[in-house]
Amino acid sequence: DALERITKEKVLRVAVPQDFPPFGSVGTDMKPVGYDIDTATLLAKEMGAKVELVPVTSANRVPYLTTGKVDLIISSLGKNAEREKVIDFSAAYAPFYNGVFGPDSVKAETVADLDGKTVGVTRGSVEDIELSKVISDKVNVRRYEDNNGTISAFLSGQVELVATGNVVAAAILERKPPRLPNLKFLVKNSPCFIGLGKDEGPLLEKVNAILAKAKTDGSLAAIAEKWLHAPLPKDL
Amino acid sequence: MPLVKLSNIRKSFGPVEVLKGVDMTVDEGQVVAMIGRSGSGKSTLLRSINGLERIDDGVIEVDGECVDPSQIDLRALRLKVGMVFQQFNLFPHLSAGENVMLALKVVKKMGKPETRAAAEQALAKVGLGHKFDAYPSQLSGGQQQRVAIARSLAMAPKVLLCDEITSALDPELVNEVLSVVRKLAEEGMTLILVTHEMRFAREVCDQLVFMHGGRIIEQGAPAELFDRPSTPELAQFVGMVEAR
Amino acid sequence: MPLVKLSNIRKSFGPVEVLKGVDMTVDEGQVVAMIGRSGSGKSTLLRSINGLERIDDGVIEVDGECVDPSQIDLRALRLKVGMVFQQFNLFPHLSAGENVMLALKVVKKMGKPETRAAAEQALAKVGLGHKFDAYPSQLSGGQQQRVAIARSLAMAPKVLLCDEITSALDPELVNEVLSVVRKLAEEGMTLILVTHEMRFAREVCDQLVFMHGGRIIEQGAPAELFDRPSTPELAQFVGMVEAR
Amino acid sequence: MLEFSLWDILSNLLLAARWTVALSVIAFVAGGVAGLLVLFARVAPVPPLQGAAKLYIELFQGTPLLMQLFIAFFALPLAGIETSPWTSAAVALTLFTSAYLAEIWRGCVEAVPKGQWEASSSLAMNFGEQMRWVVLPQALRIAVPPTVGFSVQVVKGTAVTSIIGFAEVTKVGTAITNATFQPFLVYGLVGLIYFALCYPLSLSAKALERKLHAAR
Amino acid sequence: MAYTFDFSSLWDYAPVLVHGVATTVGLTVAGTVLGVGIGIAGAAARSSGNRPLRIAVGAYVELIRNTPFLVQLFFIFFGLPSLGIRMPEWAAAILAMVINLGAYSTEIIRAGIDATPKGQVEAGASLGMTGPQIFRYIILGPAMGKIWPALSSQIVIVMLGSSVCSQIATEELSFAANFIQSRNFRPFEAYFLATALYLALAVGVRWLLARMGHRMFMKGAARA
Ligand SMILES: Nc1ncnc2c1ncn2[C@@H]1O[C@H](COP(=O)(O)OP(=O)(O)OP(=O)(O)O)[C@@H](O)[C@H]1O
Ligand SMILES: Nc1ncnc2c1ncn2[C@@H]1O[C@H](COP(=O)(O)OP(=O)(O)OP(=O)(O)O)[C@@H](O)[C@H]1O
Ligand SMILES: [Mg+2]
Ligand SMILES: [Mg+2]
Repeated sequence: DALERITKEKVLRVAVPQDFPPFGSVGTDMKPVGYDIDTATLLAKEMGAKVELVPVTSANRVPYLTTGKVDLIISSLGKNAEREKVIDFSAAYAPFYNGVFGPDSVKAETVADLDGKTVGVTRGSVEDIELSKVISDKVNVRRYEDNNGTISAFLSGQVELVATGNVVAAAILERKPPRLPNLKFLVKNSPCFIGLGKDEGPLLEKVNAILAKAKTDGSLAAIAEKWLHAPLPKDL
Repeated sequence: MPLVKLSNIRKSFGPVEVLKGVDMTVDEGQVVAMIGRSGSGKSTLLRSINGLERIDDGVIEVDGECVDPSQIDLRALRLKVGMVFQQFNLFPHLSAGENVMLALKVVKKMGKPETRAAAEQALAKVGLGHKFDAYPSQLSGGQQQRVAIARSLAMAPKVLLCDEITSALDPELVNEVLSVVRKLAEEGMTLILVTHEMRFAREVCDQLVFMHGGRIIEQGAPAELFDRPSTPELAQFVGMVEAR
Repeated sequence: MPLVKLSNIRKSFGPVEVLKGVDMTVDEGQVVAMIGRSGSGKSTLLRSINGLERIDDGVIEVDGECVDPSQIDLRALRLKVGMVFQQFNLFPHLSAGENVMLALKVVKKMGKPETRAAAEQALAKVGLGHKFDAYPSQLSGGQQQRVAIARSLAMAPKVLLCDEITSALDPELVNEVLSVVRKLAEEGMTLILVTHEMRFAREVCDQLVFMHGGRIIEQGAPAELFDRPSTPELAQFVGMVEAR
Repeated sequence: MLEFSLWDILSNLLLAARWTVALSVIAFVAGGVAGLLVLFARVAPVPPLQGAAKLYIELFQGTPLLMQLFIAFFALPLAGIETSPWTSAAVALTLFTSAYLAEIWRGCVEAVPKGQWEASSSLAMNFGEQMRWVVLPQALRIAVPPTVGFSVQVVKGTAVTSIIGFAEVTKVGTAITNATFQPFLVYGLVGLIYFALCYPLSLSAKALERKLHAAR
Repeated sequence: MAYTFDFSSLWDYAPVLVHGVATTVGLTVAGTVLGVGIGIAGAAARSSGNRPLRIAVGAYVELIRNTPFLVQLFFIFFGLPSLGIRMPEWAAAILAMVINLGAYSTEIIRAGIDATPKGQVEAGASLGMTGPQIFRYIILGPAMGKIWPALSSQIVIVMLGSSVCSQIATEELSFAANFIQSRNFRPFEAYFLATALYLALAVGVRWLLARMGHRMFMKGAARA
């Protein structure tokens, strides 16, 4: 039982991103910072444990959980049927609209406009899975191992467009990169959930309880204000 | 009881049978010379006696103990049987003294002072007491071969095997090695020598063994065999050697 | 007009002057033997004639064309001057026939059928018509050297240089090569040979050149020079060679 | 918050280089020890051991280090063996290193003349004693240059561990690239850091080799 | 943790795997042909009389041999676009492999050339052949024969090293494994199968190269 272990050892091991601003990226001291990190810290505090942050990539975060390397995934994780077969999800803790972004020079208003274009996406992310469902095979999808790769590929012009979260694109825009990821269209509203190992009932209850409390007492809203510069959506 | 007794030794390399049933006995203190044409199996037989070649069939008895061909641990045998090679095979990274001391230390587990004393004694016996600290590369071929003899002697074997130990030497260095062997023979060491030095064999050995095609086809006192060979093969071999 | 004319050839290796001003002329059809002690500069002189050694001073004239030491392109010279080496230097990855054809193809740009015909003819001349497809590793030393001669001949040089072409051969193979050279001489080929085969030089050559210390100190008809050497050096050299 | 100066980039990369060095040292030392064991198995006069060692070498030289890492990192836990990026990286690099070193050293052992084995056999030494006292001391001398040369491959091999999230130079390089949008500069610096680590090793391997040849 | 292996789930991804294997093979073939070509040219340059050229090639060789392939790959794919040099990921992968193998094979082939007896060169010169002709027809063949085993090992190393090209989204074999495990969450099966395929490829490539070497370069080699 994971909860038992956490309370006994007083350590909460959380998989967080370090290549996915504003959810998680590195500061000049190489320490992860962002929405997910603050959420993890919040959870740990409520559980009376110390937080141990484990940087992961989109592609490998699920194996981290299924192989027991971490207790939770707080890594802008979207929910889908495939994932629900192998892990459990908490209530949503962050908003996330994924969409297709790119510089103004590239025209793309609907999914159909993607035909013949090169789109970068992070392998195994919700964007990857959702986009793969709706596009035709005329779209040239490049799947990168992690968001570092995806973003680098977009910024260096190796792909014309990038599929990612709206807030991620916003965070990049904020840093005035050489190529601007402006919104083309949104693909899916897929809020972020915390991932847990299967059959960890007590831990799931605990996490959901903490999230519910955080939503009411405004501590989650504070995190949203800080990282997304927007209030927490009502429907979350 | 003979010190070395070989019965029906057989050995093949692949399809080629090199030893075709060899019987031989050597008594304590005997000095035996093995002669024969190149390829007749002399080296193979000698190497079988201390287990460097694993025989296919037959029994080797040394000092009353049997070594049957399937035996795995040859250590006991090798402690009783010393061997000196044509190519000296000194350990190049060790000095003469260390060459002699190595096996005393790691195999016989002798203490340090005894090891040193034994090595000094063995080197003195081959006339190289003063070369204790010299490395093989600093020694002449004849000196290297004498160190090799000392190295075997120090292990106090019951019998010493020598395979053409002078063949790799320049002619002027042959005698210094032969005189060491002669001294050993005089002191009563049991020796089995493969040699092409016929005059030496005649003078020093008690027993001559003539190998031909993987078999011993004549044996006896050297003078006898040389002067009255009873097979045409030996007669031809003697003629050939003396013509040189 | 002489075919080969060397004037005041000088060559040093570092501080050591190996050729100290050599003059020599060879007429068309002449067969010249160069003799002299080891280190006297014979090979260096021979190698200078086709530019394998770049001379420091002097002029080499072959077939009327000058090669001055600063010249870069030696190809024209080398097309006129063939060379056979002590160590055969066959190309190991090519068959005998291909060895002969290679330069015809890439240097003379001959067509395929002519190349093949020329190679077959050259190999036939050295008695190896039947070894066209054999690789060097499948040939004896004598056969390899004959292929090397054929390879040079096929290029139809004006003069052929041979540097101790029998020295690397087993004694029983020397004659097969010498008889090829003898045949070439009889057919009128211009030859310059460095050789230790004095009897051969005497029988086959028109002219003998004796080198000593980087200079030609005697030259003339072989019989004359051998029988009445006019310098003590040649007398000593002849005595030395004949004592062997 | 995310303004990286050139110095920030370089200092972070250099700090990460510590882990590259540490991992290299661990892999090299542990790989050396494991390689020695594999070597013993490979040259021991025991056919099943030889076969096993051959298989081991074939396996780790015949598959990508990346796959070995993935298996050590994601697959071993399924068998109940816990692995952190540290341990997986160390384990995979050790296996990789040991296979190559065992093969390099086998060549050196085989360069020791057969007569040395025979002479020591005749002095009643067993396999272990022969290796320890006669063969290895001689093989060691010729093994030094290629071993130092191979250490370069180990240092470079650590770059692949970035893919399982081990925060060495390459990983930190990718992270900084994403924070600074300066891939040309960052990867250029990363390359230079590796060069600074590896080139001295390459040079000394060459110098050692020359010395060995001169000594012969 | 009780884990039940399920290799059958990989069946659905057979086309992905086939594509991955084909890409890996394609990368290897292209990388080998061009890389060995560069190696031959580089070795020729290193043994030429042109000093600046020799130094330039020497610097290239040392630079490549002392930096990781992954970093070279990142530099080419992510770094070069800053200079306006942009290429698709498969081209970047091939370029990185070619540059990498080119450096190693330069060094390997040069060792073979250095082992050519001087007499061979002199014989060629005496037949009136030019420097390049001597290199092409006399030196190269035997030198390649001598170093073929070493070159073959290096080719296998480069093929295995190509697994990191998945990092720039080249869809080769390890990309296939990663892709599969990100869809079916069965990392062990995916990686195990991919590893087995790599092993088979390595054995196959080595066998093939040995046969090719025998046919191309072992003509006339001494028959023992
Ligand atoms: N390891 C081996 N593998 C295969 N054949 C071998 C081996 N050792 C020896 N032989 C063959 O066995 C035969 C006998 O060899 P052996 O060395 O015993 O002869 P020898 O009488 O000592 O000859 P020599 O006087 O030349 O030393 C020879 O035909 C030899 O070729
Ligand atoms: N490449 C070289 N570098 C330095 N010295 C050389 C070189 N080639 C030849 N020499 C020296 O030049 C001198 C003449 O050499 P050369 O080979 O011409 O003599 P040779 O008359 O052919 O002797 P031999 O009968 O031994 O072949 C010798 O002292 C030799 O050592
Ligand atoms: Mg023998
Ligand atoms: Mg000469």
